[in-house]
Amino acid sequence: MALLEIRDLHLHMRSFDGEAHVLNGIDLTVDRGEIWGIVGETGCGKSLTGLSVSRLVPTPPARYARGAIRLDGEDLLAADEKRLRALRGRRIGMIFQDPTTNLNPVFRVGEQLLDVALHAGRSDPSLLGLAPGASGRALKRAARELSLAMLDRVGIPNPAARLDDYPHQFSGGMKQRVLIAMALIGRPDLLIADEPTTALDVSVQAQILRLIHELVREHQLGVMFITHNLGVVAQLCSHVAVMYAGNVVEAGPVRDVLKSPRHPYTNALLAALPTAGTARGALQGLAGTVPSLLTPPPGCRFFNRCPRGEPGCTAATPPLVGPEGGHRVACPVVLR
Amino acid sequence: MTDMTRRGILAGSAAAAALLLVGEGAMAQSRRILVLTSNQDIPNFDPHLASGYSTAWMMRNVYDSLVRVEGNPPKPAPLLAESWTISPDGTEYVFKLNPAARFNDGSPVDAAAVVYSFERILRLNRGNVWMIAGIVKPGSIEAVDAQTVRFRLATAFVPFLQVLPWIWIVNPRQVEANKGSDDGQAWLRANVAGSGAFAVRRAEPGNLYELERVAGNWRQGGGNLTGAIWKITRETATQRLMIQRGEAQIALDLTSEDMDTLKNRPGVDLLIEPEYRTFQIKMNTRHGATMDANLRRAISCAFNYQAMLDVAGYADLMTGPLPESIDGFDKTLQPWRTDLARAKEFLARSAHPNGGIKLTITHVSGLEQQRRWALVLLDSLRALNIELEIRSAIWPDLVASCRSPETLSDFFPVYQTANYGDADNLAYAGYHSSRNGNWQNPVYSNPKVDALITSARAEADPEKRRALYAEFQRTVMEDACDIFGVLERRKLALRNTVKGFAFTPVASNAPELFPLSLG
Amino acid sequence: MSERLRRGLYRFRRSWVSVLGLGIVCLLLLIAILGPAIVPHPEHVAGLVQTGTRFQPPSAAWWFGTNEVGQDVFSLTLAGTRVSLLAGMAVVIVGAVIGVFVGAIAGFFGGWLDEGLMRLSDLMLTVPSLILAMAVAAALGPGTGNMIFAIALSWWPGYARLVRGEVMAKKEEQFVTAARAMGAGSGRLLRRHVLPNIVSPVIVKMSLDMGFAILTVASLGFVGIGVKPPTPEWGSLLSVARANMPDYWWTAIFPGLAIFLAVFGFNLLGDGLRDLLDPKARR
Amino acid sequence: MIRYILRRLLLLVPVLVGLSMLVFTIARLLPGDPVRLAAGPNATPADIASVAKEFGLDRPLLAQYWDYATGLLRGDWGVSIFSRRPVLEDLSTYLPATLELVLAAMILAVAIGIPAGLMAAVYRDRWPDFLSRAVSLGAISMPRFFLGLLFQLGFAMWLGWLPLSGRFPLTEDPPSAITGLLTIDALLSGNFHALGIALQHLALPAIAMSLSPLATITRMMRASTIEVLQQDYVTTERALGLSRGKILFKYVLKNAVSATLTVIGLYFGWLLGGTVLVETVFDWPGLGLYATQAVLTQDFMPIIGVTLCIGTLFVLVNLLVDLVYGLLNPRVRLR
Repeated sequence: MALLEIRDLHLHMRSFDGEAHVLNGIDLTVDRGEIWGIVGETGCGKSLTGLSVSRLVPTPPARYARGAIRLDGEDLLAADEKRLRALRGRRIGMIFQDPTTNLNPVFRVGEQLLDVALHAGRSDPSLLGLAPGASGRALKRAARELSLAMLDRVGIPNPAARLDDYPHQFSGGMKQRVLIAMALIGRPDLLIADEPTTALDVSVQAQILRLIHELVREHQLGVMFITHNLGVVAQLCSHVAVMYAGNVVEAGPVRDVLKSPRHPYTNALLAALPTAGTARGALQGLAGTVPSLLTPPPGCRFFNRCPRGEPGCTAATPPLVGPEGGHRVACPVVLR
Repeated sequence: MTDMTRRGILAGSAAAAALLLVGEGAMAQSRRILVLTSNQDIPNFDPHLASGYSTAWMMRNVYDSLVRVEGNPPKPAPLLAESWTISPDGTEYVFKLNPAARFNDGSPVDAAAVVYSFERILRLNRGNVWMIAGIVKPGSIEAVDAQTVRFRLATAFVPFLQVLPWIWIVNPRQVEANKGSDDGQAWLRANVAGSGAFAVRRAEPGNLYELERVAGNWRQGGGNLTGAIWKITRETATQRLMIQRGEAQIALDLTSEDMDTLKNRPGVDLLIEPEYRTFQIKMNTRHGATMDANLRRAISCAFNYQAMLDVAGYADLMTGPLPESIDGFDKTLQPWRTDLARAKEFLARSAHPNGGIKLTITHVSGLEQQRRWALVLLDSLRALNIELEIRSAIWPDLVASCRSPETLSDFFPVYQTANYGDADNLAYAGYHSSRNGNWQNPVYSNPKVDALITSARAEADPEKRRALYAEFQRTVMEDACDIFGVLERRKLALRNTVKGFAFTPVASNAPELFPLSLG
Repeated sequence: MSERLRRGLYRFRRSWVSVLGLGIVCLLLLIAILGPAIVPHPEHVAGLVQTGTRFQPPSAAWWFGTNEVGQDVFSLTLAGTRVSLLAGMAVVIVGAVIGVFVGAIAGFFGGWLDEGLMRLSDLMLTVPSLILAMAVAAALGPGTGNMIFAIALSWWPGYARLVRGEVMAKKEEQFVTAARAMGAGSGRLLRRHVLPNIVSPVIVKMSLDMGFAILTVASLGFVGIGVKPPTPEWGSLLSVARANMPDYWWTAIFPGLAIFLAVFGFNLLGDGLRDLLDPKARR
Repeated sequence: MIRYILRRLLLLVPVLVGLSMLVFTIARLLPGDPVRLAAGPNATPADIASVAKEFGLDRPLLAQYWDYATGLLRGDWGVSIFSRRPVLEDLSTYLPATLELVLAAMILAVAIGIPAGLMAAVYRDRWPDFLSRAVSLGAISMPRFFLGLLFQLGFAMWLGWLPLSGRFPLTEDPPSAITGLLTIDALLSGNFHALGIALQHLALPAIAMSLSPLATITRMMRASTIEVLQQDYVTTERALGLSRGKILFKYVLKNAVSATLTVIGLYFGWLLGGTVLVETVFDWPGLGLYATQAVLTQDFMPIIGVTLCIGTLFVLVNLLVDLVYGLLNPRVRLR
């Protein structure tokens, strides 16, 4: 059984102007040890997909119209808040984009870490090396030790001294390390990382990526790594899914997809990437704009910008086609 | 210095409070405290600066004077002075002091103390000094022996005994010991150096003053009160509710409506009595349209006296400048009464035969009764096609406006309370031109009236005096210098537990505590 | 119509409380304008004393009863609308004008002028405004004008700070720099380019302040400082009627309710207007 | 920290100088003639001149101010021209009553307003939110003096549950004066009977006073909670499984309260000067009543004194608020 399965996920979002079809049938499977890069431009729905797994998209205004999200076979869309809470932090860890805004500024780092560790430890005392039914004090002491160890693991120097520091006393990279520690302290099986390096300096980015890579290896995690940076994907990920306007248009092992992209959108994305050989001024871009998600055109949503579009493309949303676990494309034209 | 003593009082009461907590129930039983509610503060405890009835209340209970006043009509009665003699020409008064009289520090109240006190009030020249100003001159009082004081008056002054209750005797030793640079004013402001049956126990300015019976006071007997509280309650409605709920025993400033509401309430006695408290609307006889006597007469005829009486409630219309009950009132006097035809006749003879002018009235802000009467005047003047602008001002501003005819409004409503039961009080203060520039008589000046008042105050023969006052009243009426308004009755509400209260038409809102009991 | 305004209007209409506020304010304005023409007893408002019918309880003949001199409380309360609304508006307008002037000067010229004016407005904010207004109004004597002046004296600092902030922000914006480069004088710049941009926050603040201004006017009246009689003003009506409680409660209740209604209406409307004109303030 | 406090206290000096100059100037520029009143109804022009001289009112404005300012430093806040009592002495009598009233009102407002605002934000755009919005707008719109009158009418006159006015029963002695705040004095001296009585007297005026700060705190708290709820760290906290209660009452509350704190401080200062009407209605012997009497007699020294006293407290309360803000908010360094 796959760790995470997203099947035909449709998410509608009500707004002042009407209801937007922001996710339009997402299909994705993540297994333990796999690092999935989710790429796409801003607004394509990649972050919402990540948040949906933790069920953090507020409903209302959002509404899951169709589909399923299964974690080890358990349907998360059907789970109640209590069950979800037991999963969050414990089975699913999350890291977000901006480390400065994701730590609560008025609490000590140690306290925030401790609360997450306690939450995880309560649902599974063995995490803290305790037997079930351990006393609250023992729980607290163990949680503190685990926090220290975790900080040490993510590379915070002199962690004991820094537990009592406030977030603003850390640098951006260090904050992100703390957040990673928080996300992994409950030993989750699935890590959702939403652009965790975008807000960091390039040199720090590399350190953080290395850290994530190590930790994934160590814990055999399944990862959804959401980014718009194809370079990072190439470095870190084992698999990649390319999203456009609420659809996964191409997915598969990272080598296959990046080496031999098939979907016109993936092609355009890769072509827009400057390489050492690109001549000055030859930067490529796509003409046209993303269609309105309020009144999406029928059929393929890339149609209006697609260089290879055909009249038949507007008939129905093209499904992902290809071998399970292999390179799959949602474009009948290129498949033909 | 003064801070310390004030704090001393507070600390003393705090200690007393701590004691009280021990045996609260038992002690509360033996305490009989009378609560009076009034809207006036007692700003200063110096008896020689005192003015206003609230201060008078405290002074007459913590200090003693040569004579006191009692009965209805009011008569002088012995207090510190056991007896007195008056020379035939009325200029020399000799008082024999009660040898038992002691200040509360144990020293005797002797003639020297009396001289000292009169000299001090004359020196300070404030407070009640106006009652004896020009009559008693500095240096004219003589301590004949320890028990005898002789006053040589500068001029004969028939009501001299009537004003004496309001000049209090201080303990010279205590005042001299705390004299400072201001004749003891700073010390006496918050301390008492008297021989009265009561002493200050608690003082919370703006809120309440508590007096307690002095254990070893020279006057023994009287009522059973152990203390009294002067509670400052600014709203008359609240005063009424406090009486209703039994939280207070005497309410001093009730309105007629309050009295009506309290009627037939169990446990409440109402007292509605005529008093020498006159209300007039003075007209500016020296400036503007009201200089015209015919216009004034027209207004006097147009005024709606009945409406005035209606909104006043418990009151009587005045006939002229003097109350009917006072000796010297002329019973044959023809009052001004509402008569529109006559008003129009007078108006026709004035400089504004068709009206069409605008006059102003300025009343004391916050005095509800005055506001209502201003509304009545506004309504009355409309019949003469005269517009009225109603202004209100605080009392100091009104007093300031009295300084010259130019600053005074066309109409100036004013209450006069007789401090002593003699026609001279109201006549001299209200109509003698020497008082011009003063709120009691800002502008009115008639040499004939002046002469009448001056001769009357020195006239010892009652019949001749009455004739002089009759002439005075007719002249003033003819001048129509005032709209002679109402004589408001004194309205007091008492819980029926209060015993020993005897009404006197002088300062009845500042009752003596000595005779009172709580049953 | 701009997108922002359209969204704002939509939100305004959707919020029934704002619409209710608008309704109350319109009603009050109508009463204030028609005023003496619609009251059943205009002669009472002008000061007629009718001592025969004192303290009549509310009935079909006297909807709100009669007061201590026999005047119709309904007429007085209705007529009081004009006084309270006008005085409230005047306070806000005078306060806003002074504040905008001070704030614009401080923000635009900066330097010691700014420093001085802002310190002054900080000081004014520490002064207990009601006590100051009472003291000034009492010293100047009763009268609507004096009262308005006394209240407005401590009303402007809020506007000065608001306008100063906006002016500082706007004057750096490109179009002003551009206009200055083209040689426009300071005064012209303020008038043509800066001030038009601060109109909407100032209007929002004014509408939010209206209720409070009416309340302050009534407060002064209640303490017994304020308009000249017989001008019917709600606060003074209530103040006089206090002595009639609890037996003649109607003389107090109706003017009090009128104050509440007016302040409530303006607060609701102000809240709605803020959403309409200043969406970022809504959270 | 201590250096910060000292520095802030030092900054108080120019504020007070400015404030005293401002109020002094306004007071002296106004028309009105308190001297005449002080001199008494029968004063001659010579008496008036002597009173004016006694109070220094015949001297140039600047000289008068200089005398006043130097007097302030010596603890001489001037003398009431009406009662001739020293202003400072009066202030020390009246201030505790006002402080007690304002403190009680603020405690009520904070204790109810903060949870109410939090709840309104959590149930945003649902009925608890609409209810709290309507109630708080109503509360802001209700004139305090009218509400006070209604309270008196209902709870004191008709139902008779609570006392009509005042601070303490007349014929009983208040608990021994330690702080001057009767409830606290009663607690300190262990006199629970007196505490009960004092609280009964405090209840109606304090509730009447508390409504508008309550409404404002609720609205501020709602706004800041909504803002905090939209912060990234709240999403992180949720994503890591922290319970709703823990997020709300620990992580969100502290952030939202520190944003609301400024309003609480401002309101506290504002209430000190805003007790006038409630004190008038309930006959509460505090600064407001004192100021009203002074205003009505145009007795300027007490007015200036009250203004300075409230101004000082205002600045001190704001200093306190800044300190608490610093404690709640580690990013703020108090230096």
